[in-house]
Amino acid sequence: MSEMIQGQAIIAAIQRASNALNAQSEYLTALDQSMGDGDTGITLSKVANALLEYVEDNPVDDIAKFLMSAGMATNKAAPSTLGTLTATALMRAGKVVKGKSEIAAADLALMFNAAVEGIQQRGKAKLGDKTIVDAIHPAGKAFATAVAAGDTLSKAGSKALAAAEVGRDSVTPLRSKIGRASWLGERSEGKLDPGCAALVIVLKALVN
Amino acid sequence: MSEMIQGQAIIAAIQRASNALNAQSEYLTALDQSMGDGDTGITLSKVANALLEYVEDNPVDDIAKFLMSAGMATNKAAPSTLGTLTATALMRAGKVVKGKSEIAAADLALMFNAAVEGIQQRGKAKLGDKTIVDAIHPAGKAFATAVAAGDTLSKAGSKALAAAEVGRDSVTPLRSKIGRASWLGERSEGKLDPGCAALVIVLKALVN
Amino acid sequence: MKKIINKPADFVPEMLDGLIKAHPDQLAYQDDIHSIVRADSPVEGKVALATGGGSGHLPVFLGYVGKGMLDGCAVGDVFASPSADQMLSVTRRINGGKGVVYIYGNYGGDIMNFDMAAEMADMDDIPVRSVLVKDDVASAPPQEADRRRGVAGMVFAFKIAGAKADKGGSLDEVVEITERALANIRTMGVALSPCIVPLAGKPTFTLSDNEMEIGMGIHGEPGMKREDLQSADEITKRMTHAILEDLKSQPGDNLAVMVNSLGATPPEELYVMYRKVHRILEDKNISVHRAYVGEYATSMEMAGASLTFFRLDGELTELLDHPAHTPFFTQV
Amino acid sequence: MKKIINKPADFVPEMLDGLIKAHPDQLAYQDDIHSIVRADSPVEGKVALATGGGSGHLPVFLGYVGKGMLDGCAVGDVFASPSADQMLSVTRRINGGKGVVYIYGNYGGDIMNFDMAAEMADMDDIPVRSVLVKDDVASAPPQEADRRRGVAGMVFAFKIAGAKADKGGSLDEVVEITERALANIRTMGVALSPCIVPLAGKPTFTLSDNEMEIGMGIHGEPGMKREDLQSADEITKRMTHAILEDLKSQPGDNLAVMVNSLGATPPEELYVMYRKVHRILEDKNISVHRAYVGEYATSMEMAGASLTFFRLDGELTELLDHPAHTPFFTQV
Ligand SMILES: Nc1ncnc2c1ncn2[C@@H]1O[C@H](COP(=O)(O)OP(=O)(O)O)[C@@H](O)[C@H]1O
Ligand SMILES: Nc1ncnc2c1ncn2[C@@H]1O[C@H](COP(=O)(O)OP(=O)(O)O)[C@@H](O)[C@H]1O
Ligand SMILES: [Mg+2]
Ligand SMILES: [Mg+2]
Ligand SMILES: [Mg+2]
Ligand SMILES: [Mg+2]
Repeated sequence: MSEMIQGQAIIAAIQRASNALNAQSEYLTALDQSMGDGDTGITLSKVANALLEYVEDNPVDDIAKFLMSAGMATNKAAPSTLGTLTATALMRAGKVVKGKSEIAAADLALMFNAAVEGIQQRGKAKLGDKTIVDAIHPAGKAFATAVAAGDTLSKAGSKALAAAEVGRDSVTPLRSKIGRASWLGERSEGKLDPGCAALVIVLKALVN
Repeated sequence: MSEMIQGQAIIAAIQRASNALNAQSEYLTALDQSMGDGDTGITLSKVANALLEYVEDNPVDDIAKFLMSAGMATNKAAPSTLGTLTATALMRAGKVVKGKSEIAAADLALMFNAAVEGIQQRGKAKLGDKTIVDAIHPAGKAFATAVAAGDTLSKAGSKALAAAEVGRDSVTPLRSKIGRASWLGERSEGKLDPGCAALVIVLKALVN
Repeated sequence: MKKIINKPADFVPEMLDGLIKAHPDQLAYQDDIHSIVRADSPVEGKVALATGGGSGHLPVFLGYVGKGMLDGCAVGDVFASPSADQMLSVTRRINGGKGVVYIYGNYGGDIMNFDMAAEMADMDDIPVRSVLVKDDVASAPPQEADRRRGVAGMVFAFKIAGAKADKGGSLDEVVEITERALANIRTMGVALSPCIVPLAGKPTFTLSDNEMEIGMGIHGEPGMKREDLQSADEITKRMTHAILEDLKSQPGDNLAVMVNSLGATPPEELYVMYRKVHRILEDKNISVHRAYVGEYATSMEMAGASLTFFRLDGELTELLDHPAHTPFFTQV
Repeated sequence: MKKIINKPADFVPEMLDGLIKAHPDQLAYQDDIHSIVRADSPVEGKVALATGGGSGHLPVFLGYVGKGMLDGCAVGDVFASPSADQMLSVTRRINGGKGVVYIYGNYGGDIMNFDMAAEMADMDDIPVRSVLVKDDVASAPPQEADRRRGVAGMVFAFKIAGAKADKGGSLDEVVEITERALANIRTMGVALSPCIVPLAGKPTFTLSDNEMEIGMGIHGEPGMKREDLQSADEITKRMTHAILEDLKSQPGDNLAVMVNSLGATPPEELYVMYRKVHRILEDKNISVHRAYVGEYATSMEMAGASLTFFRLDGELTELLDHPAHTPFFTQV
């Protein structure tokens, strides 16, 4: 377990995730059209483009500062729910690796955990409310467990992805309890949550 | 020429004219619909009803005061163009017989003349502008000439009516130059002026 | 377009009743609820100002009755003149011993009734003078300026006259300064959708989905021409240039600018327009002393806007800046 | 419904540009035109007040930035939250050394961003407190009052907080009195027609010609129920009774009343409504200290109205009566 992650790898990961979100923008918007206000794809494209521009212009010296500022840039570009939660996630992930210029897998697990906690704190959604939390919370746990057990990063990532997919599907039959989709009441039952879907897209891009 | 007109005759005349206007209300409105804002019939019904109520409640002692107040009541009930001109006509007609409790044919001619002058002054329409002035001005002149020549009131009235009809028809081909109808421009040509039509209705009712 | 009303025939008296109940410290009526006056009238020793006209244009007309502006207003039915009788009630109640000035729009019915009221007031020995507002440049060419209709520019006339009277001006002085103001006030409007007169129950005119009409009057009187809806910048540019030309405005002029909603057009759009006005004036080296952006003279729920320029001189600036306080207009 | 706009994506920044150009003595921006502040900020020694939210509700939110009310406002795109970054710019600029209170509506996006801004301000050692407005009784039953949306009642919250801060109140005192005010503020609205978000280009919802929806939110959020359009008196009666009940109002209460247009509904109709409100309150022996009738919180060109009651006590009355002066709200 001596894989150390450098700045360049972080930039590459952000680029892969951003490109994937851009590629799936219309699909995500379609999901939000039947569950919310139809802007999830637009929002996440704004996030993606802001991040692509950001990594272009900013070298990674201090990973914490790099991620904190990436969060700020994200929030500025897309202050909607998922945009704000993404910004929070980036900033919180950065905070736990203050001063580091390279990170280990264990750091990554800590960062993932901090991001999930940040999202939960910021959005105040509970498990079962049918939000991105239902996918990212089990994903974060699975990742940490795998890393602690000595799995490779790629293996741990795959386990996180699988957990996210399970989480996503487990809430599809449920009624949304928070956010715009909650106003739909029972009409939200049986529909895929756009936030969960977006997380799966991101994890897939990171793992592959 | 010793026909003297008493209060009762004035009341009867007002009632006849008012009933005729009420009876022709829809016709007048139809004329104004193609030339103005479609309220001439409504306006003149308001005038008619106000006058019918007024003569019910007010005995004629002083003819001048009676007509002045009738004018005020008319204006209050119908402050549109023809309503206001009718009010002015009644008030001006009253003014020239100050203090009288009965009037002679010559007084009536003076009153008619004062009414016409009042309408011209108030509305500032010139002959040929295609308004009620084009019917009432010749009617007033014909009436005065007939009275001066010693005609009976009924004969003089018939001459006034004839002159009004000629005046009315003479402006039908013309373009309206004042009031709401003037905004129609050439589209007003060939259409009967509602104000002229209303005057003919009133004079017919008074003469018969 | 749907309305929150009761019986259409009760629309105006109910509106007036609500208005007086909402502003009991500021407004009252005399004889008839259609004759609205300042609650503290007559203001002794001050020239009194009255206006009047049809309903459906709030804040015009009665919304400007208050300190530093008007003393009274005769209120007609929707888009219809009030009666001379109502005007006379207002006149008698507001006269504070220095006479009354009527300031109102150039519409046939209103003129006849105000003239009649003035004649009746004369019998009571109340000196009355009349000033007509004819600011709508789209309603007639300059050589027939006397035929022009009165629109949003009347608010500036009320403001100037009100300030002059408030500062103790005589009847002649108030009339003189109001006429000077009006000689420097021009307006032009654009309509995007009609309104419904409650008693009529149907739209005053129709405009298709992609049409606008520049120069339409506030009662739906025909404008200059119907055309495809254009961008805010394009509409604003055309109106700005037309008004500046009519006003024979010069570099160095100092203006008050009003961007007025006809009703349904929201303030956001008015500010988009104002932005363009400001840029054009800046380019021409014309300065803006004060901008009034909002609902000042409307046609109920009509969509559209008007633009008014008022060229100021020293005294007019001072009077424009004078405080005023009415239910619809407060300036400190 | 047609709009006077340029490119939809430019709508908000152009509106803001026009607003700042129209009111240069009152408004300025910090860092980004979406961060609007009082031109004279920071006001040293005064608790500063900030708000924020989506565009399309003028005068809410930024129209209340000015003397005696708010110090700054972060402005989002139409019906969308501004970013934490914009809020932080406002916060830094307006802090006069006594801390900042955020007062804004109970919407998910706004809460997350204001919370994030507060955390960032904390790193700058600026003490920040937040007060959420949840006055819309139609948006959730009393037992779930925490889920209620913030609508026109926020204007009273701005007024009270602004007055308290203006009079030298501490951070705690401003928060405490604003919360006390909000515990006594309730609103209910009725929508008659939708509005169009420029970027979307189509109506936010549809209502057929004879329909209304009581309780609809200011972004078109579903209301309590759709039904046939009723008379002004009937609509007003239902809203009045629902609010009085939720407020547990008693004979002898003293209220401030706001009858607010959602945009296209003209003031005439609001006064017809106010008349009925006044009569009902009079019958119940509830008095009206002040009536606010006009456009206070809108949804662009949406037709409809809202009714807000604010139960006053001695201190709240005094603060409500305190003068204020912003581009959209002047009270003397
Ligand atoms: N309070 C919340 N906490 C966490 N996630 C949330 C919350 N509210 C909504 N979401 C997630 O956000 C997604 C919608 O994102 P987005 O379209 O950006 O939101 P909006 O348009 O409502 O601002 C939902 O599918 C859900 O997964
Ligand atoms: N200035 C005027 N002077 C005299 N008569 C006029 C004038 N303007 C219009 N009229 C007459 O008034 C008639 C219309 O009356 P009415 O419907 O009451 O007017 P409005 O609806 O325009 O107030 C016209 O047919 C014309 O005869
Ligand atoms: Mg959204
Ligand atoms: Mg969405
Ligand atoms: Mg008419
Ligand atoms: Mg007519």
